[in-house]
Amino acid sequence: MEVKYKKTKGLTDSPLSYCPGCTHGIIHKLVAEVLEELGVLGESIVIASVGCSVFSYRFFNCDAVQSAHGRACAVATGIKRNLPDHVVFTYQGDGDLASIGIAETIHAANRGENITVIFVNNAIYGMTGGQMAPTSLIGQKTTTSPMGRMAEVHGSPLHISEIFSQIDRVAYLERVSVFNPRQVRNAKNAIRKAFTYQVEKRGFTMVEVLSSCPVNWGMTPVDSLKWIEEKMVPVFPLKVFKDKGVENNV
Amino acid sequence: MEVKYKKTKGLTDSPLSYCPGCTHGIIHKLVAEVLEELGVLGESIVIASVGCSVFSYRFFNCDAVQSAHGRACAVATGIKRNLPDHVVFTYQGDGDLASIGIAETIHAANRGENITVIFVNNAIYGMTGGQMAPTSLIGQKTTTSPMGRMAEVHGSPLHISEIFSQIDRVAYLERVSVFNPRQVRNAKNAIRKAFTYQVEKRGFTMVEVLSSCPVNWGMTPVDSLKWIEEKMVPVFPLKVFKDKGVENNV
Amino acid sequence: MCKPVNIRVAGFGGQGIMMFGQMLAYCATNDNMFSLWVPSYGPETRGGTANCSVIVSTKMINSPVFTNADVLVAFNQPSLEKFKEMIVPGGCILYNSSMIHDPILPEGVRGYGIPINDIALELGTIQVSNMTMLGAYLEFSELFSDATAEKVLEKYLGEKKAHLLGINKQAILRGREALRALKG
Amino acid sequence: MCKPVNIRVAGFGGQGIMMFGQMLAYCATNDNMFSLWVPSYGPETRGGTANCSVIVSTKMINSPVFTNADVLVAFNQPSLEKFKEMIVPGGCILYNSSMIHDPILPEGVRGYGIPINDIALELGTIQVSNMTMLGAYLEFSELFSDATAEKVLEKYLGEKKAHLLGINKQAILRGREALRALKG
Amino acid sequence: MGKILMKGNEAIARAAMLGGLEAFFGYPITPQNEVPEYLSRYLLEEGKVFVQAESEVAAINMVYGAAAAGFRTMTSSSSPGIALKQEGITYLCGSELPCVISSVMRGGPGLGSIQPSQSDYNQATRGGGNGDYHVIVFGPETIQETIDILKEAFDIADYYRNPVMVLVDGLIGQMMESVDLTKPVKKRFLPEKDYAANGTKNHPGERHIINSLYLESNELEHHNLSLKKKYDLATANETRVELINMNDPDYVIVAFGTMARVCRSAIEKLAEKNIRVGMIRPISLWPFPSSVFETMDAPHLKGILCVEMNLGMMLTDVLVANNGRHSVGFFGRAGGVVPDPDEVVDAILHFNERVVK
Amino acid sequence: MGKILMKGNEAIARAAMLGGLEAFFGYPITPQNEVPEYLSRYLLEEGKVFVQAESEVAAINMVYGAAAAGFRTMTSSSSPGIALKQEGITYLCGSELPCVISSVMRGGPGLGSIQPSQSDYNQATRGGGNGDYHVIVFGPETIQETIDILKEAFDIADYYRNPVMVLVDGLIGQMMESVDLTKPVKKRFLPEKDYAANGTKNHPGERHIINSLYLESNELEHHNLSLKKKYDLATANETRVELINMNDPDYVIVAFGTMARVCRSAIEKLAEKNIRVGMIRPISLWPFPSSVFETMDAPHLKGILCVEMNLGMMLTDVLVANNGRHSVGFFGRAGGVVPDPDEVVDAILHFNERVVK
Amino acid sequence: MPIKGYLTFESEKCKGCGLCVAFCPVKILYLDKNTLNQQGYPIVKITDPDKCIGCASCALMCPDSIITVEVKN
Amino acid sequence: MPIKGYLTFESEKCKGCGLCVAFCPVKILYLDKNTLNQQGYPIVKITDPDKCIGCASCALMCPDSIITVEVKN
Ligand SMILES: Cc1ncc(C[n+]2csc(CCOP(=O)(O)OP(=O)(O)O)c2C)c(N)n1
Ligand SMILES: Cc1ncc(C[n+]2csc(CCOP(=O)(O)OP(=O)(O)O)c2C)c(N)n1
Ligand code: SF4
Ligand code: SF4
Ligand code: SF4
Ligand code: SF4
Ligand code: SF4
Ligand code: SF4
Ligand SMILES: [Mg+2]
Ligand SMILES: [Mg+2]
Repeated sequence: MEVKYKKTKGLTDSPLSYCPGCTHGIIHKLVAEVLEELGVLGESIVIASVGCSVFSYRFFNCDAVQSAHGRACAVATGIKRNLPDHVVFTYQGDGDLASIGIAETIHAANRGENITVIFVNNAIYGMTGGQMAPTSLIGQKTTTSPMGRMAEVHGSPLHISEIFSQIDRVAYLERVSVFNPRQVRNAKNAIRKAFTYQVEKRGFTMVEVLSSCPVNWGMTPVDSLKWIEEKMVPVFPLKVFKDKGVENNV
Repeated sequence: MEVKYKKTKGLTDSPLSYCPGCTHGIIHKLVAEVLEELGVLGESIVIASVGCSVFSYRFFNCDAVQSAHGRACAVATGIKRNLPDHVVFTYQGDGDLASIGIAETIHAANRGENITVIFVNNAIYGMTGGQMAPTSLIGQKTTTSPMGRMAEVHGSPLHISEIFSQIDRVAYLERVSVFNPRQVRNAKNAIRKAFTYQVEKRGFTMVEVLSSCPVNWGMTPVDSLKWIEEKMVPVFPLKVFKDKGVENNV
Repeated sequence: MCKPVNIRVAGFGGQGIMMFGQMLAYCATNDNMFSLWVPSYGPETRGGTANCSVIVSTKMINSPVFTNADVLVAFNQPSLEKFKEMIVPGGCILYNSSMIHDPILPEGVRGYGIPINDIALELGTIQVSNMTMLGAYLEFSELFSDATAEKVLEKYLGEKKAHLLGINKQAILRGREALRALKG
Repeated sequence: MCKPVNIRVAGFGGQGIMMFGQMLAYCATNDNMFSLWVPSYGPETRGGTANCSVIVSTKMINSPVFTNADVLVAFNQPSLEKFKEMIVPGGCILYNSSMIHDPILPEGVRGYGIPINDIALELGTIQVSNMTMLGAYLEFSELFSDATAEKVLEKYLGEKKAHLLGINKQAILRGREALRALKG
Repeated sequence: MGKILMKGNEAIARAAMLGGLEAFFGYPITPQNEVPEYLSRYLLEEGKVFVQAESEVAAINMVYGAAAAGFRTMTSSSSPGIALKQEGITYLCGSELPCVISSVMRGGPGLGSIQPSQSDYNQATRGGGNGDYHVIVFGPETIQETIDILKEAFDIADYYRNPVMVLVDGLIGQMMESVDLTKPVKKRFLPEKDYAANGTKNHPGERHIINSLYLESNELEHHNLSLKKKYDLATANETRVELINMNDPDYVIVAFGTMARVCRSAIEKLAEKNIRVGMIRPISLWPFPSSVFETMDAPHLKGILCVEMNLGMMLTDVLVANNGRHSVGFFGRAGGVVPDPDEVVDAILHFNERVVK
Repeated sequence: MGKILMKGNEAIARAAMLGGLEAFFGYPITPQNEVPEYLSRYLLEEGKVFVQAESEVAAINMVYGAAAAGFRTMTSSSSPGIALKQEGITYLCGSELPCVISSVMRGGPGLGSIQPSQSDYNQATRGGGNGDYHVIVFGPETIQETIDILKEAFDIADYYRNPVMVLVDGLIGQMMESVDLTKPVKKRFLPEKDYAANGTKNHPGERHIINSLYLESNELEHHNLSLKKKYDLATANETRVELINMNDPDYVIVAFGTMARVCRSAIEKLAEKNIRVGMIRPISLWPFPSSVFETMDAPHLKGILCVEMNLGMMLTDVLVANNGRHSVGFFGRAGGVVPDPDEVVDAILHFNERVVK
Repeated sequence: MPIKGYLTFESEKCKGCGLCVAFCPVKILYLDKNTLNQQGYPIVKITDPDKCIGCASCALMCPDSIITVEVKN
Repeated sequence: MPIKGYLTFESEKCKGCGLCVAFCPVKILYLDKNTLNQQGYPIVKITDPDKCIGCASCALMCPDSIITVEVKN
């Protein structure tokens, strides 16, 4: 008998703190698997941002730094500039990255910090109980947009990957999701590529992952995946926005 | 005899505090002329940001609010949401807008705040004595990049207009300059359009103006204009990035 | 009632713990008594447990916290274990006997097991197990009348959930009955 | 020298005010004396005026600020007007007589006008007007030797501006001469 | 009207609306999320302004803008979020703009916890902004008092053209209590907002400029002294304190907020032991009610015990107010632990071990 | 080596390098710009890390990262910039990370001015971050002392795993003075940084986690108490003060930084008038040298005058330290005005008018 | 011969979310509402182990990594 | 008949930057280094007023708005 799938050594034994069916868990294991497969766990440092994934410092089987809300990329910069040969990555939600932390993230990208950003876009503030995020969809009801998000009042969903595609020193940038096994495999490929580029010192890499929040969306985990596919993907198309490895071998 | 050109009523009598030949002065008068011509001085509120233009609260002949460094668009939001029929605009440098204030500016744009942003990009921190700005050019020597800006160390010049072109609720966005009389006239047209759109409540408008800083660039005022034309424009092409009035009549 | 009653309520997330506690506080307010409801909040609720405390009193409530509760209402085994030691001698534990079997209770503390899951399922939905427990508590404590409980319940459910009023009332009734039977 | 000497230097931006003051401070350091240079800084310098103050002393300098200066070095009219009242009786004002004509000085204060612009232009560049003034000040104060001034100047200009050493030295010389002539 | 049961955070939101709130700007953070959540529904319903800002920094600067334009405005946050607002707060003070800040404290430092705490006392009363400024800070002990203060807070802010902070711990924010929203509060005469930057068409011939920049030191000093005058006025008029059981006490407790409530229970228990304990309960934390310490008539006083849900912050104000007159002790719990009345009883019983050197 | 003339800000930069600075992160602000400008050249030249951050918030969080990875790191800023760093500072304290912060004060509040001031005393010593934490703060009076302290600051930070702030006013930053860079400073034994998050390959079998989150109140309280122990240790060992002329003085002045220098001149002038004035010059502002007030032997003392370039901030610490023993007066100038020695002389001559209530 | 899969569940960590159930191509997984684990969640069970084709979709989709899939040819 | 321009300068506010000089198409403006204003700047002067075509380029480019241009046909 051959083991086809088992829990990666890239994760610790600590049970994940996520709600049932929350795809934070899937994304965690993809990242962890990639780190394990690349053999870089011993030289990796994860920056755990503030959001439901704040406890990721307990979950990834490597050194970890918990950072202030939104500032993960600044913290990563502080680490990576001093440890240029280590693998440094942030794991950030849409509140953390797209709202309070957009400045730090854009500038880390623009400086070309050789780090990887795992951007988990679940269109909501999960941790704090379901407030509107910059990426919430038009019409989406949240605790701070109780009548649904309205473009005229709240603005439109912010397209992070589209924005970052305009930054010269981004080396790899893709939007993926995890709403079915095929997408999960795609997502893993993107994450692998991002980390590989970092190891190759090509510059800033980011993977945006459309993720679910069954609890605050008020849906079952399975319906949540459908919602990603049917509602989120049309607004946030899945694609490679930037790939310096293809454009030109930097 | 007919007056062909005289100082606009949109400016106060207070002498401008800018260095000799600094194009902040030209941009000031264009904005002031537009406000005068549109007849909106009495309902205008300028948000003076922190930078050499901090004293613009003295210069524009309308009500004024001096704001914390980088936060002009947040302040503008606070005003405009309460006074939706007023003309509210910010006047911000590249340090203010592109560096410390990028989050506030992006989110004001994304919410579609019906304000106008005059973004004066002189590729340097003028007020504080010539430090590197996010928009400084590769090779540009500044007091904090004494050997010249290097892409690998400092990152590349940040393309603000390109980035903002990815934001849905931006109604008008153009990059202009003032390095010769023709460009000055173009710049005025862009500024007029931006304010007109604001009056028409079309959403967020921004005009990026490539401007000079003779003192910190270490050039004569005249050479500075040449430097804009020859060095800055190739990196920051002058163009209309977004015009909702043309795309579709929102 | 000359002394405030301190009540601790605990169970899994999803068992309606918060509503149970709030109903008591609303009943007190309705009856012009003082009441104070304190939830445990934050990410630990994500871990799957939930608890809150309620104080009901005829005079101004001072300390909003208490170490020793008069009553524990335990909706599952871990909650019972976690909180049973805080019950004062002479105090009482109401527990969900559908999930807690043969509990070992502290010395000097009475226990009443009500099979609230089973009763609720009999009524048609597990959702009303908390109101079943409320019925039991009301019967036990004799703090509030049925009229008060029903009035508060009606408000709590609001128009949107008005259709659930009937079954919830029934649950309260069945809880009362169950407790009465135990008290015997 | 038993008391620290307090010197105020002022003029337009671009007249080399800061360099003038710093040169004095460097000279003091070179001669193992204590010295302290304080610039006026910030946007007001953008307005077109610049000023700094220097304290030179043989013992530790306590207060870095002073209200009353022993010497004012005024490079233009507005500076003279702004600062002349702070000079102590018995103090002295060196002024740029190329730009300041027939100044009215406070009671009890000596004044020496040196046409530093003219002298500098004679030497070939207005840029050395400040060193002309320095020469005058050195002659006036007798604080530092020519050797000290030249050594410091050499360091100040550094390799990049070494070619300017000659003309600056000349300017110092010419300033000394001019002052000597006035002192008579 | 009768009493209703309300959650502290919702009461803050509702009371602010009753106080005339016109524009709210905030960013989510536990344990105060119900404040913006409530307002996102009800403030918008009334056609007023609610904006979820992109950060705490943005929120306080939106407040700055709304206040500059002459509107009644508020933000709400918790510990690290308030830290981020410090620059904005000093700007508001410097530009003399009124606003209300609700601060619902959790454990610290850093991310800390989300459990109730009073360890932001220094943050609130000493600030972390730059310069000589003060925020008027109230620390109510019940939801009712929180409501009453919030209803008045906008008036106070307008009167002094200065931020007013309402400082509660997470417990007050999260708990529910019976309250009366209709209790009348003091009204004061408020002048027109003749400084508001709302367009010269509203005040022809005169430009209104909101600004905190004074490059000339003499001008800035003049400004600082005029602010100080205002702060002195506030100290004279807005100091609030409740004195409890202060008739010849053996000990006096000083405590505010939730801690004061716990102490009330402790005082009752101590009375059963025949120990007479009084309480000075500061309601305004800045200005701190120092003068009651001077005028205190307590001939048999054995000591003053300062009790806080932190490791000793208000203690500084107590020491200054006491000025060496009596022996001062401290008892506190940290990290989000709310002490039990029995612990306070114990601290009084062992007062000597609690005396600060 | 002989003395050289150096600008205060450049001295800060050079001294930090001598103290072992490995990574600097900062954002421009007057009057400290020469610090990053100097380092952008010389630190990079040595192959170390210099990053101009996008903001003060980013800078302090980069410091957090560098410190987390085990490097000697520093940021520098001025008043409103320090306000923005408050969240980062409380995180550093909460996660027990060492770093050095240079703060060059200007006038406030808000944008204020860029003239020298001491009105960030509260900002530095009380902070505006959340929670129970302290920053070790030094307030040197000369460029030489600034250098000496900075050279030692990284050791102190490492020893306590806590931020150390060097607080000077803009005058010290902008002026030039003769200094000796080679003066030896105290060395202390420093353990390995066995907490650094630098990859498990450097410490196999053990994950290093840098964190300030403790959701359980008991755990957080435990953490708070262990921090407190550290702060008590720092209070015992790092309190620094200079006593000047304290032999039977008529008055004692308390002043720090530039203000203390001005007071030295005033004391000389007063001596000419046969008024004996001593000075307590706190060098560490936190921990504040309270104990010297207790042990002070001054039988003819008429009063203590606290002198500051603000409207009375250190005054609180003086009042607490004095604890009612002597009468305390205050003299201060605000807004960026540096008082003249004569003004201090005058304040002593009219001490009675200066006594605080 | 088709590939055959064998599953092991670390049931105490199962959160009963049902993602594995939804993505099993042969529909042999279900949540047993009657068997709650210590956390109070119904745990996942398998109706017909023989039908498992060892595709590991279930394991791939499990956010809590509690399914191990082994295969035999 | 060509258009003829007449200039007035508010010379005390001139900063001697020379932008007007650089952009005058007929090159009739210059900075008089011998006439400094109160601010210490050389002020702008006109060599040959008759040649001014009233195009207002000078005024347009003047950052300090100190040039007024009047025209006559
Ligand atoms: C400075 C600060 N502001 C706000 C918070 C509160 N907070 C915690 S998590 C969070 C947002 C979480 O949303 P997101 O980043 O999308 O992550 P998710 O939980 O959705 O995965 C917020 C606002 C905080 N801890 N610190
Ligand atoms: C919070 C804060 N950080 C930094 C500063 C210092 N500062 C003043 S202006 C400025 C930047 C000015 O550059 P820019 O915005 O490009 O305007 P410019 O002067 O070039 O027109 C900075 C960093 C400040 N006042 N406040
Ligand atoms: S709140 Fe939402 S995002 Fe957070 S763990 Fe639960 S389901 Fe996932
Ligand atoms: S410093 Fe530069 S940007 Fe500022 S006024 Fe002078 S020339 Fe203009
Ligand atoms: S391995 Fe494939 S077939 Fe077997 S249970 Fe899992 S999903 Fe179903
Ligand atoms: S996906 Fe995992 S956690 Fe969810 S039900 Fe299946 S085995 Fe349990
Ligand atoms: S108006 Fe035209 S022609 Fe006349 S001076 Fe000005 S630029 Fe020259
Ligand atoms: S452009 Fe204006 S300021 Fe400049 S030289 Fe000409 S007139 Fe003077
Ligand atoms: Mg999210
Ligand atoms: Mg700029």
